[in-house]
Amino acid sequence: MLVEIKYFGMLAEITGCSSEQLNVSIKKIGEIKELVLDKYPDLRNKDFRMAQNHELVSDATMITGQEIAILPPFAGG
Amino acid sequence: MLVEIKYFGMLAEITGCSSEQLNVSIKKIGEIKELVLDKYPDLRNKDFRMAQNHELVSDATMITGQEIAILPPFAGG
Amino acid sequence: MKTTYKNVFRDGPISSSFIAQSIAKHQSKTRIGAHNIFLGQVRADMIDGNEVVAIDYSAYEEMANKKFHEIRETTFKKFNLTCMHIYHSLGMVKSGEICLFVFVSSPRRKEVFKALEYVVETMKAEAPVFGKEIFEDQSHQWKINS
Amino acid sequence: MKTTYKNVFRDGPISSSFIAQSIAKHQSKTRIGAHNIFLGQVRADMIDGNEVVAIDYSAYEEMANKKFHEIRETTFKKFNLTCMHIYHSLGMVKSGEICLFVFVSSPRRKEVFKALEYVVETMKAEAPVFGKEIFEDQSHQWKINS
Repeated sequence: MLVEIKYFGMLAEITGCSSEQLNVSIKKIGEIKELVLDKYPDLRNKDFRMAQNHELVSDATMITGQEIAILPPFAGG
Repeated sequence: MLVEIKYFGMLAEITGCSSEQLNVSIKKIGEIKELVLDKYPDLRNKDFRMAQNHELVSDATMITGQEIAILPPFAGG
Repeated sequence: MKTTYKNVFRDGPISSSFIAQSIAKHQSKTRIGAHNIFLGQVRADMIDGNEVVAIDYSAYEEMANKKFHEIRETTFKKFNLTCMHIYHSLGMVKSGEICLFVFVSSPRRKEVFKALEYVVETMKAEAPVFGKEIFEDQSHQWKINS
Repeated sequence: MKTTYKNVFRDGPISSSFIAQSIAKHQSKTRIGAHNIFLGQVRADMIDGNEVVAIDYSAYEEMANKKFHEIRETTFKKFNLTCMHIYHSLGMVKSGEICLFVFVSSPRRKEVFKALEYVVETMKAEAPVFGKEIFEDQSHQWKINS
């Protein structure tokens, strides 16, 4: 399955990209997280949350093929 | 002692005056209140508070000769 | 000796451009992180089928300005504020127009929420300001704060 | 199918004249008795002797607009409001300039105090907005809401 991953704020600074497509055969968000951490080891000591289809999700959430985002701490206002 | 009495809002409407000077030989605010109620009986069923020198006072407060005000309910804002 | 306090009263409604100017003036105060503004607007209340078209405000001005001064002093003691401004209308303010403008600023947002509510509630309870509600048929009644 | 939500974002700082226009527009809504406005202003914080001169805001816009929409719906359910508006800056906002404008209006004042604090706190916790604090020496650090 082809999934689009978006990176924001300080995380995009670390990955050096704001969006990429990954072809994955995995099923859960937690597996995407591991994949991303393997690709960008500098993310390991960063605080982040993950969203799928514009909603926060947990490691146990199933991948649906909709947009996934890796989000650093919020700082609005 | 000559004291100035001020009336505001709906009370000034009832008394027909916003300020008057009374020559009194009495000692307490409560006595001023009785005097005013005798002069303007229509004030009897109105809700009001009294101030002397720009501070709310009670019937027991001594008259100092400073400005006295008869104040209807506040309605700022 | 008579002490003179800052005059919070303005003749007629408070305009949105006056509010804008007041906000703009704070842009040089770069320790501020949060502003909170309360605006009182005259409501076209319907009372026994008669609509309020304006409120004619009057006040015991010397006492009110003294009270506003005291509220200001207490508020600065209770809360960590950088700035605080209060303006209240006198005279005619039509429905839809603004009669009260309270503006507090602080480095931190938690402070402004608490401070603003404190100022507005205390001011309503303690400032001798009176409002004559004028109806469309030119009759009137005296407003009482709830 | 993709739902499109109202866009709360504005490029650059929010001007005091924009705020004034927003206030003025509410004068025709004569059931309103109270407005409450929160403004977030960029603070010139001093961090290790280096002063913040601006914040460069970015956001996960689709998700943020969806969150703002949900906050709006929840707020209208929880509080008796007539109107509610939220605007947030994107891009560079210098210290002293305004980056957040939240505006709630109601017939009654008690409602606006509770509603405004709810909106601001919820928005800070739930909207994916990111801020890069730019220092005078052009270095930067990423802001985290406290």
